[in-house]
Amino acid sequence: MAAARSFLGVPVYKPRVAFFELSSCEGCQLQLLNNEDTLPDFLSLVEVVNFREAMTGGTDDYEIAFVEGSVTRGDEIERLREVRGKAKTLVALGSCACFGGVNQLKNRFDPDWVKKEVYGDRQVESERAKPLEDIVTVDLRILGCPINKKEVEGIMVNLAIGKEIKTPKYPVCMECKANGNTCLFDLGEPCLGPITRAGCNSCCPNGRAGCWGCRGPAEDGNLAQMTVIMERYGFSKETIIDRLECFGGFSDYASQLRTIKLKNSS
Amino acid sequence: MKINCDVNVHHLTRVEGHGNIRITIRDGKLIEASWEVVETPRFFEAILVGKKWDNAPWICGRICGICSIGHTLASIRAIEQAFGIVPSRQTQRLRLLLKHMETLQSHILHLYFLAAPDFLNEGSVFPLIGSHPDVVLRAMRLKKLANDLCDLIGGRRLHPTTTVVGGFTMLPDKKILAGFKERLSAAVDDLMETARLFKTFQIPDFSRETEFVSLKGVDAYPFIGGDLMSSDGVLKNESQYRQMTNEYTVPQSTSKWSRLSRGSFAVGALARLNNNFGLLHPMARDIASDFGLGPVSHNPFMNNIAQLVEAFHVAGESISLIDELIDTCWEAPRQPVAPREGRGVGAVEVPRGTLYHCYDFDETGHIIKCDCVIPTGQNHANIQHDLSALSARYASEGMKDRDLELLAEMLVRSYDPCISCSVH
Amino acid sequence: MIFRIIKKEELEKLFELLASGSRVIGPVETGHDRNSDPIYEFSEVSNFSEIRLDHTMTKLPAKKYFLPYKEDLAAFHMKGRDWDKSVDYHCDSPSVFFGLHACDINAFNRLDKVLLGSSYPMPYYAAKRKNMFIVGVDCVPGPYCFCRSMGADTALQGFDLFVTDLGKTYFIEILSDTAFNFLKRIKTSEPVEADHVRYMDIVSKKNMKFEAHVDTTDLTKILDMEFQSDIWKYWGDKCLACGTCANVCPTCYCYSVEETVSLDLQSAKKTRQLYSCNIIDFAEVSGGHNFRPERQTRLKYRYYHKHRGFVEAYEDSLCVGCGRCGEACLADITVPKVISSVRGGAV
Amino acid sequence: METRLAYTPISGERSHRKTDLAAFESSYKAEITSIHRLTDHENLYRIQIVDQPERERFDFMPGQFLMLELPGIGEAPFSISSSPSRKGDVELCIRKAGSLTNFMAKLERGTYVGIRGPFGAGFPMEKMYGQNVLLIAGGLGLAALRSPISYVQENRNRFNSVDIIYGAKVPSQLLFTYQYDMWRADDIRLSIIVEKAEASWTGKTGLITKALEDIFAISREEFFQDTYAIVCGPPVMFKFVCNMLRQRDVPMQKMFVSLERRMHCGMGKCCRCNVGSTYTCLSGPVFDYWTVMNLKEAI
Ligand SMILES: Cc1cc2nc3c(=O)[nH]c(=O)nc-3n(C[C@H](O)[C@H](O)[C@H](O)COP(=O)(O)OP(=O)(O)OC[C@H]3O[C@@H](n4cnc5c(N)ncnc54)[C@H](O)[C@@H]3O)c2cc1C
Ligand code: SF4
Ligand code: SF4
Ligand code: SF4
Repeated sequence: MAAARSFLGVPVYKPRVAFFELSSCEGCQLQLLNNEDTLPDFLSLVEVVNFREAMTGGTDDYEIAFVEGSVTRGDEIERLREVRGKAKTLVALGSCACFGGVNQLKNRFDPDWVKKEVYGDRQVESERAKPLEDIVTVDLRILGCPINKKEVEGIMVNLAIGKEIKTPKYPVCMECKANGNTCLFDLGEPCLGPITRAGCNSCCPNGRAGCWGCRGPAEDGNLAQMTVIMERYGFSKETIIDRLECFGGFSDYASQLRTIKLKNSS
Repeated sequence: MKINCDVNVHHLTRVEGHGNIRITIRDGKLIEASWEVVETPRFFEAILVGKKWDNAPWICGRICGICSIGHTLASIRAIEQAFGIVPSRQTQRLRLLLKHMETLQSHILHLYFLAAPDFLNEGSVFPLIGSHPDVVLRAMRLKKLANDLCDLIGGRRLHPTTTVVGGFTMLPDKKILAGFKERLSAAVDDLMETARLFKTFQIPDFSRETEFVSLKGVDAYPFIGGDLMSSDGVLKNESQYRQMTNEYTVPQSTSKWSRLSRGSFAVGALARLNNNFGLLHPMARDIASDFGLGPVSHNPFMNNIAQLVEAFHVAGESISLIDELIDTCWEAPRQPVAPREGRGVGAVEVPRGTLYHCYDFDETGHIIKCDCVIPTGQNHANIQHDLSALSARYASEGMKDRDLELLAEMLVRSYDPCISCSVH
Repeated sequence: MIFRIIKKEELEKLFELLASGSRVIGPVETGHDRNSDPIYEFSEVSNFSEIRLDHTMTKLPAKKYFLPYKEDLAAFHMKGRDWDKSVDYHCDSPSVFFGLHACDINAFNRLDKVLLGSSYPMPYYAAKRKNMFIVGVDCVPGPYCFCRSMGADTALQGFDLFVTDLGKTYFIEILSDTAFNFLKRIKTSEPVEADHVRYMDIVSKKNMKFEAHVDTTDLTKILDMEFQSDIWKYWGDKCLACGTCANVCPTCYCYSVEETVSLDLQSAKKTRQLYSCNIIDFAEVSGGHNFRPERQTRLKYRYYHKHRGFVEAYEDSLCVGCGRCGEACLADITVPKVISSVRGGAV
Repeated sequence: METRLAYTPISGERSHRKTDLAAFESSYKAEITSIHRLTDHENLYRIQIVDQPERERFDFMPGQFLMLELPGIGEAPFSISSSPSRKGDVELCIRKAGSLTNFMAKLERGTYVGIRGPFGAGFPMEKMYGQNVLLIAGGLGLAALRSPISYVQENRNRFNSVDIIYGAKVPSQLLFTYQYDMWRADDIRLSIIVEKAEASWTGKTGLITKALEDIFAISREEFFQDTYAIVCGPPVMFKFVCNMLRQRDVPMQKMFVSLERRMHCGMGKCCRCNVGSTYTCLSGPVFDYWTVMNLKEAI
């Protein structure tokens, strides 16, 4: 079956893929197994050669490496470099890999204090949490905390047939409106939808929960105006920063905001 | 006869997170058997310091990708305890149903994807798609049912979105909810098939006297909140969880370890079942007796079966929960939250055992101190002790390296460890 | 036009008659906003009591029922180098729209001009549009409404019947023979002089209630003259480029097309997605060149298309003054404010 | 008396009349009958409508475009690059630029594609009878010019003097090199210019405007009043060229350019190609320069 496949006469590429994880909750990988309906079709598109969370006996001969998690320790840097060296395509899987994810929240503290707070006097090794891009070249980013399985499936299809991969440039609001949701600002809830890159099908607003920006900034997102709006709707500077800094996608802007005084900041 | 043996498993597969097994046997004598946890710490407890209460469930859910719902609920419970919020019955029922579906999906994932390949002599579930398609499809069906219901109640199967302090941001559509009843009933048949499959597996016969810790059920098999108990007779209040867990650090692990009356104790499906057997759904009890599983079983490999039994329990109980929810006249989805100074503890039985979140708040509801104790963390010491005992028992029998390795791996896997979560 | 008077309870009977054979879509209350005001949306209803005839502006127009945000234009079944294409217009039964305000009815009328009246009429729209039975209902203008300025405060066509609340009775305008035939099955009476007077009175009272206005005199020329105005930058700086204004607009119809392949590679589909000219890549072409890279030029384009280009082509503005975009815009960019600033050269 | 609402079905039969509802998503199935590599980036595809009567009926004007669809991959506008006398057996010169075009480059002969169209307004060739014609192309612009060139070739005696001025960045990017001699043989003056010479290049180097100046130098003043110009290429290029022509008194209404915008429907519905409030797909892509100058944001 595998060899004969083609699309419009163009042979379908069945890549040998491997999955790796650095500092993360491994949820993004799990999300792949969570595609129960389509898992067999999904697996027929790729040859999984390394997936520690689900299989024993992997090999190091792969073309595409999906790396989940952020880099927080020296041995992870080494592992990442090694994977980069072997993979033709390196995919950053999820917000931790793309932006540092929730892990990077510790970067706002003195690293020694962080270690002491959790481990007391026991020595542990840990560095600033970094996205993969800080260490190696990343070929493709799959955003989200966790990743959206539909989106990943689309990406896998495109990889297989050799079609370019595109993520929406517009913000979550586009999907939110299309889903017929009531705007959370109308309900008195903060939401980063207007500046966050779409692709999650406005997952959180669909459940009447505001967006926390896990997919990072939309192209041309108007961050300054977003801050003005959050203020106008009565949200404190702290709330704005909490959301902006949560997944690391807006961390520069968030730290910039920390130094600016907003009108109703507490 | 071979009496020297070296097992060295670097980054054990088919478990969540990173752990190593090392066993050295010389002349039939066990020199070393160790379970090392090498996961990188993510410092969640520090991350939360200074954050306002509403960040905690959202961030803490990210401790674990498998039991994110359990973490979110434990976090919410800790905050509600601290602020003196008592969730409405509607909220409690919805949370329990959500929790049950996480338990179901996690147990199925473990039974079929992580444990079964060992018994079917495969490296993973992937080749089973070709060789045992019916088995895989059944697993998918069960997992999908659980996940779909998580989507409906929690907004998303992984890292739920609707679960908040005080209740939910949105309530499920009753019509859709009702539709799940049928699927759950059908799932019971699939679970029966699962039981039949596991009946064919040879569960290793190995026991070691163990102390089992879990929540103590009163009128129901316990999942969210309540008193804590051990099979050695310790009984504590939820807020005294630290006297139950007694965490300490060890050099061989970035996860902290725990102990209670003995050198170690176990949490998880087997512990819950040992401690609360009488409260199981009748259907689940039948299955347990079918497998000869009753309180108190000291065979760690039976944790797999305990998970299977619990799968029956949650499926059965969920059907009644749905009935009750459909008959409820929806009230407001969430209560208002008024932060106050104080400490709150949330204990939740997640698939792998008792999970605790504990926060100290200042009067504005900002976190001063945070502590999360993860089930796998509590199990590490017990895994170590089991591993030593198992290796010692087979040391003199002259087992092949590969056989001992497999058995040791199976032992660790039977705990269904969630390592990255234990390190967090 | 034919007029009738019906007792209030007769309307429910009419509803039942209409609902017995068709799907009914009407305004319902879905909850309350942060100021405890009710939120209205169009939704499928099965019971007359769900419908809120006194609704103020719904957050979203009934657009999803006639111009779905996402719609498959074609499906393909792949056969090696060959394929079969199938097209479905996604409408297999008529729908009743019960309780549309005049602005929303006029939105149909104006959309019809481009989607039905011009060359290459759009069958996906036509299929739904030609299978609508529309019951209009009178309204009280809210703070964002400026339909009167856009000549859309009364509907003269594009509905089957229109209901105005006279207090104790309803005044009914009948436009289609289908409506006429349905009305034969409930109790109606001929309006008397007093009814007409009361009707006119209600209309003129409504006219005085508008708080928002747009001066459209010579607007097309003024927009041309102010094409280079700095005022656009002011609004462009505020704009989030979020597309919400277009998505809540009953007349915005711009779209994007995406083709996707199924996971088993056996089929493919072509999907139309409503887009917004305020989105960054609206005018981007391959190779990355963007004809409208700045927010201000995109926002300006939206105003040009609605208030100038469309007027030129179809003698009507593509804005009916429903006020939704201004209400929904988090950046508080409203049509009356933008137009008056363009006219005045300052905010 | 009717008891329920009547359903009005919308017929989905195939039609290609502009006013017919069925015209909207109705495409011709066409086969790629040959692929000819022109440069590293451009291929010439010969695409033949499968159904013979449909093929005969497919009628277009030089300058019109069609929408080419690869199921599951995408759909995009392309100028028809062949002679209108060839009807539904068209040639498209396609540059690899994005998802559809890159995929296109992987296809083999015998693959089926969908085409819709022809769309847009073409060049008013008949108005140019008896006049001088200047055909000026930069880069890929020659793809759109090739159709009017064929038209002129086939009706050579109807036109007065004919010039083609064609510029590219480097010689290896020149398109349709194999046709130059044939054009010359048809009494068409051809001047080719490249910005940067490569080894073995013996022709002119410089910008298109330089080649145009050379033409100016050898032409009499009166020449320009009786001249039509068709200019295809990137906006910067046609802006300069048209300005030069204006200085020589070529009336703006006699200069034609082709505008390229994003397009999804080709039928004035998706709004993506609007320039100001004009639909490029309906009123264009070919515009006279006077109109272009009066369109907001055209260049
Ligand atoms: C009237 C007209 C005639 C054209 N003639 C030719 C030609 O003869 N030869 C040739 O190689 N190219 C031509 N183009 C450009 C060609 O349409 C684009 O290169 C093509 O759309 C790129 O599609 P893609 O999917 O490969 O690129 P992507 O960048 O991946 O494009 C994605 C989508 O964007 C749209 N799009 C992107 N760029 C353009 C563009 N420049 N114009 C219109 N839509 C765009 C398309 O709808 C496409 O589906 C013409 C464009 C127009 C408007
Ligand atoms: S809820 Fe959020 S995403 Fe949705 S429209 Fe409002 S701001 Fe945008
Ligand atoms: S709505 Fe926001 S936080 Fe939620 S999944 Fe989407 S991008 Fe992430
Ligand atoms: S005008 Fe308002 S609603 Fe429209 S795109 Fe800009 S910010 Fe969004």
